[in-house]
Amino acid sequence: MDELLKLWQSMGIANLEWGQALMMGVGGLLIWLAIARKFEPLLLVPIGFGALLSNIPLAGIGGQDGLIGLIYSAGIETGVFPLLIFMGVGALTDFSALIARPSTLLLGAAAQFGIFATLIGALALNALPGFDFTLREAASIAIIGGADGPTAIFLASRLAPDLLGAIAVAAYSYMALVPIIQPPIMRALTTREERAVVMAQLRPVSRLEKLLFPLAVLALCALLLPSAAPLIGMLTLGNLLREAGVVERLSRAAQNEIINVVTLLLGLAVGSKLSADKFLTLETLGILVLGALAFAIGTAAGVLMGKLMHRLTGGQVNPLIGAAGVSAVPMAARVVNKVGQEVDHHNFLLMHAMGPNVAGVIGSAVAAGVLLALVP
Amino acid sequence: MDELLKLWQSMGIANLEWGQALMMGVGGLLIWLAIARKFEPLLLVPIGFGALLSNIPLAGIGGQDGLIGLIYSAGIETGVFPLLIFMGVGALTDFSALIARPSTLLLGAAAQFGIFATLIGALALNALPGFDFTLREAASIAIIGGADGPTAIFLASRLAPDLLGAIAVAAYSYMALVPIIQPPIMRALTTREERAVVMAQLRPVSRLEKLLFPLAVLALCALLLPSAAPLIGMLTLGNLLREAGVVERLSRAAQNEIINVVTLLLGLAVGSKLSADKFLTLETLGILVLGALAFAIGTAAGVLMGKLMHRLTGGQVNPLIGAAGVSAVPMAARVVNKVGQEVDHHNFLLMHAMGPNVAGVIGSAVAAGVLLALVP
Amino acid sequence: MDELLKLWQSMGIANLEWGQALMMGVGGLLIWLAIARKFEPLLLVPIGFGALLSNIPLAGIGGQDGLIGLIYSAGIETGVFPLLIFMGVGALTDFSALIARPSTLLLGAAAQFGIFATLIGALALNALPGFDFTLREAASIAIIGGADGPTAIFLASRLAPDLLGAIAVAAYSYMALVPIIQPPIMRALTTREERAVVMAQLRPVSRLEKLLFPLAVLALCALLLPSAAPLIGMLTLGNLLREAGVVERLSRAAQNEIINVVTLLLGLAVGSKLSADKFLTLETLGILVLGALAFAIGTAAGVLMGKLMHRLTGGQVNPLIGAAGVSAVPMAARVVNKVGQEVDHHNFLLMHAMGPNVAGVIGSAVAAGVLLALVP
Amino acid sequence: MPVSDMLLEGVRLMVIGMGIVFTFLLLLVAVLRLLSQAIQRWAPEPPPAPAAATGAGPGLVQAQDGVKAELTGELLAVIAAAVSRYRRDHPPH
Amino acid sequence: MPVSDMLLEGVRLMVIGMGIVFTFLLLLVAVLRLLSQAIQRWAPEPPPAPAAATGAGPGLVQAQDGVKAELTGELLAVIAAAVSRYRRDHPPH
Amino acid sequence: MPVSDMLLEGVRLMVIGMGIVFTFLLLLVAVLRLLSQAIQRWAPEPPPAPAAATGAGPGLVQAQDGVKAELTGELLAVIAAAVSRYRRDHPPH
Ligand code: NA
Ligand code: NA
Ligand code: NA
Repeated sequence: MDELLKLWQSMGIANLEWGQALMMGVGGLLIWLAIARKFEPLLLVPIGFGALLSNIPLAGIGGQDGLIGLIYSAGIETGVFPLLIFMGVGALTDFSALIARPSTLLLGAAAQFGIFATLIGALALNALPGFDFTLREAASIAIIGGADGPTAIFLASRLAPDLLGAIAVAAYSYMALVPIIQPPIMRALTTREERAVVMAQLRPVSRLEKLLFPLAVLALCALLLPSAAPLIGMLTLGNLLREAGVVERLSRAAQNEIINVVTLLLGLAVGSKLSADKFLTLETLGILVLGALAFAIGTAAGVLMGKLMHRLTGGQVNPLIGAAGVSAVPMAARVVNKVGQEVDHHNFLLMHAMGPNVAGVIGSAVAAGVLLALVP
Repeated sequence: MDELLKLWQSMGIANLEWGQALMMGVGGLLIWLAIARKFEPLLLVPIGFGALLSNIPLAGIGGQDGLIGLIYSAGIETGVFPLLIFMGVGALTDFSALIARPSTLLLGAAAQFGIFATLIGALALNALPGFDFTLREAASIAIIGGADGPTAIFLASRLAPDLLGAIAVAAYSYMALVPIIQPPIMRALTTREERAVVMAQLRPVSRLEKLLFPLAVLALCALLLPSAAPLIGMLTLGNLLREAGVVERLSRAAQNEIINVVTLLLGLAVGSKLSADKFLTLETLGILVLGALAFAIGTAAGVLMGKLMHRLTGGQVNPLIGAAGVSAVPMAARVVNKVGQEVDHHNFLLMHAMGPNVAGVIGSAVAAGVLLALVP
Repeated sequence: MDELLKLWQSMGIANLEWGQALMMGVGGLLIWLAIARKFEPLLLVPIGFGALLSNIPLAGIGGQDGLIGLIYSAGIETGVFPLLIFMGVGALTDFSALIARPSTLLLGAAAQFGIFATLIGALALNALPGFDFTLREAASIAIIGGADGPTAIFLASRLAPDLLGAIAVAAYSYMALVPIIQPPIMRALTTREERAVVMAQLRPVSRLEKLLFPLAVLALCALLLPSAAPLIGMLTLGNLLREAGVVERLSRAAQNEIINVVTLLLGLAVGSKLSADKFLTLETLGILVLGALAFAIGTAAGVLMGKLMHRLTGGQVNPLIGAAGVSAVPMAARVVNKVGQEVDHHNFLLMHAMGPNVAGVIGSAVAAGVLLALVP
Repeated sequence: MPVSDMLLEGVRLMVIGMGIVFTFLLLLVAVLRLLSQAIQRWAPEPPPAPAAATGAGPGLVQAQDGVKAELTGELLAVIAAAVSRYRRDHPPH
Repeated sequence: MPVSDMLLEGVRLMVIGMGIVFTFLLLLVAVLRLLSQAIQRWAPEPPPAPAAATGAGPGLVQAQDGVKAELTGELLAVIAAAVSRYRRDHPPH
Repeated sequence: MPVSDMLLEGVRLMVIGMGIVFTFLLLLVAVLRLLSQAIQRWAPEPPPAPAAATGAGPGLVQAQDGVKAELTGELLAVIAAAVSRYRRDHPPH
């Protein structure tokens, strides 16, 4: 009898807390969204599975000596994983569209307004009972508006590791929801004529320009904003490997082996932060609301800047491409193309939206650097 | 003269102990078995080479600051390597045959009897002079009967790291010897008629079933046997990546980059445990004998359970497929096919044996969880 | 105003020391050499970029908690990275030409004279004011003459980590300059007749010979020179994986995933040692001069040994192939081929030069072992 | 602990251990049966071609298959090129 | 810190932050313009075929896509070459 | 340590060092010769095609070359198949 009791007590079901059960449900939900709804599956499958594994009672997989706990401390606490992923993003990204039309960088700048508006929103939430975000936490939540996963994880792991799980989940979920969040805002802020603007074809970009681009970005970052240097540095390293043309082996390693392996491990480690006491809180609800807000404001700011450029250029710029400035590469650019084609079926905005889209990646890395530098 | 003496003293040959020389011989033997006899070469080549390197006098490659010592403490002491390999096994394994005929799980359960019989055998050996296995050591030796390399290494690294070298070598050697160990037992326990049974074709399995399978296994493990969760968790993670269909990059990383690199490093690290004082002992002889016993008993138990199912199903089950329940994927299933074809050349049992074979992988991971939970 | 001052003080440009700016110039120069002049790009692009990142003021990327600092302490301080690269080199190298004509090992031995002559040169430099190399530092500088990157980095990380940056840069730069450094020396030391010697075709090499070759090299190393065992051990492991024929997965992992990823990370980490206070010194100038000397002397010694073999074999050996003994695989062998074809357009020396070339790799690993054993 | 006590402990472990192993895998049998019935009732799938579906064959799929698939595209092009080159060299008389 | 102070701090961060973001990216616009002018003056490149040069298309090329794209390009070239060679050698009679 | 002593130490290192390097590689020459003689006596191998056997060419085989080699073989087969299919379908008139 005593034996059986001990046996029962060693079972998971006898030790399962309701919070763990709920979080395993959240993990399952993320996996379902990823597989059935194709919500950023490369991240949400590992995050969801990490949540499942880390919430198994007694197993301690997410604990200090557990597999995922070890991965977390080796890869996320140190900041290594998001930076390696950023290198892979650089190696996978073609910046030609941006180099051909540098002015689209302003769209990538404007869309970061979502970040700072959300920062104020998070601080304002503190007026409600139950919310008590510190400045560091508010900044980490705000970065969701950057619409860039590795940047969000990097910043949150520096400023507010406790919120990392909720922030990462919100960032990737809203990135997947871009096709739902953005179009109404884009339509509301633009006229039919504006959306129908056909843009001039992009000029060809020489190999030398592509080669000097990452070095120019890095130089500016080093001179002005060293706090963004880890992110910008790895992004430009990856891009230089891509464009150098003489280091195919390294470029392939950054684009495949490294980014794939690190994405898997990073997802599992992020998932281990989805524990009931950290996630099933009022704050998480606030983070989800603020995240949606951040995306919406960022989109709006991008479109409005697009309208400004539309005016200043005498109608040469289709303001829709401003929406791609939030980053969320390449989803946001595809959304721009789709909304543009609602008006004119023969108007291909995809290539024009890629400029602001990759500008948004640089923009949110710069914004992250600003937050790292200014938030005490 | 004095110089020459110092020079001589810095040479390996002047410091070579007979134990090191013998262990280098063992390493060479493993490499020979792997290359000439194709004994599990992916593991035995690195293990053998690890033994060579770690036994070089003065070099200290297997020591605390040596390359292989570092690999050991980073990958095996932490349990990371066998778990990552298990993820790869999950990503490489198609469980369809098991899903189509779940009853074969019972064959995978029965074959684990070899584990527990060997546990008793190891404890019984203590009656002989020179043997003094603790319960933890006996449990680690017993897991050889699971016929699953990463499970054996994971358990031994937790319970009896000193025996890890001998246990890993025994496990992989006997897995390679499956075509020699199993057939006589299979023939002795079955009649010619039983061996000639042609089984009904397996039903098709839907994608959704394949997708839910890893989650169902994980859920059961989480509820009942959390101590098996690291192993079962990584196995099912790998399998979910495989079946999800939306994370090809991660699935490929688990099936290739990760498992290949980790297999190489794990082998080297295991090899560093092949030192004379740990390996050239009476206990190793006992482990080798017990390991053979474990495989034989597991095979017999699987076949006997096969015979039971043969009776209960009115002759629909060919009892030979029970032998595949020991795991040793896919070797044991091939042996079943071959022994079956000795009687009827047109009887293809391979696909029917894959069910119990992959069931054996789950079975031995469950058994490992039981041992981790119950052995103090 | 105060705000603006604080902002200014957080900028890179306000904190940029002239040394950092110069070192970023050096990094840029290395990248330019790598991309525009194809100077060992796989190493010099990451090293140059590592120098850029590590010299960004305030960012601390090369510091203890920075990404590259972490990579350095995990991979170079431990010696893990150069050893893994050496394994990859072994897996990528076909030693057939050496096995077919073992006497070419003597050319690989002779060319190591450059190492020891440079050691004396470095110590002699101490007679000049401003130079104060210890014996360990002199040995680390000397190994540049081995013309083998991972060996140089491994030795320098053991004996003189402060000089690692300068030594690695010198080693890879001179390896890229082999087509400029070697030909004049080769022409000066040989007659036109000697350069025109057509060598007999190499005999076929059996698979068994290729298989036993790495084991024979390792055995000799274990018996005579255990201090070279980490380098020789990993080289022969890689080669055994290649020749075993039964471990394709592991061989591919060593030849691709592992070597590519490690090369990238190693380059970045080496680059972090390019800091102004360590690099912009008189000593670096000395290292660069000594490095050129080392290559020149090694080439000359190889060619002279080639002339000796030419005499002893009655003119069967073309002395040019001795120049390939410095290693610098496969560049030096190509240079031999080219210089040979200046005299006789139909004389293909490439395959004959591969023997001494790969012998040079073994030779410099042996020399590194000697220095590790003898330098206190 | 004397050997006899250890043996007793071993027998205890065997009984409990095999009990748990069987219980676990029996429950898994039940769960899998329920699962496939539920799927067939509520989310039936047009059965795929049996050859592919049994998924039998070797459970350990070698990774290279993906490579082979990618190659097919290239091969088609090569065939096209080869055919056109053949046509060039063998003009209809 | 009371909420109102935090909000003030937030507004301060927004102003400075957006200021830096815009300054940084505006400077980058200027640098890129200077760079392309400098390149066109001192190191002009024979402009590559526009299709390849705009580099537009999706900026984030999935690695497999890259492989596919490279293959496709190569194949197209091969087919085109084969076809044109065929046409050249087989003029319509 | 004065420079002259260091130089002496350097010369000592050179003598011993080159001695060991030569001894080691001379022994390796001997071992390799013995090995190939032993193999030819006790385990002779039907000599493979010389081109492949010299294994000369570049000792550092780039990994891609293997892929290329594999492709070449497969392509040759495919071309052969395409041509023969073409011949079958387009008999000479
Ligand atoms: Na962004
Ligand atoms: Na098993
Ligand atoms: Na050398």
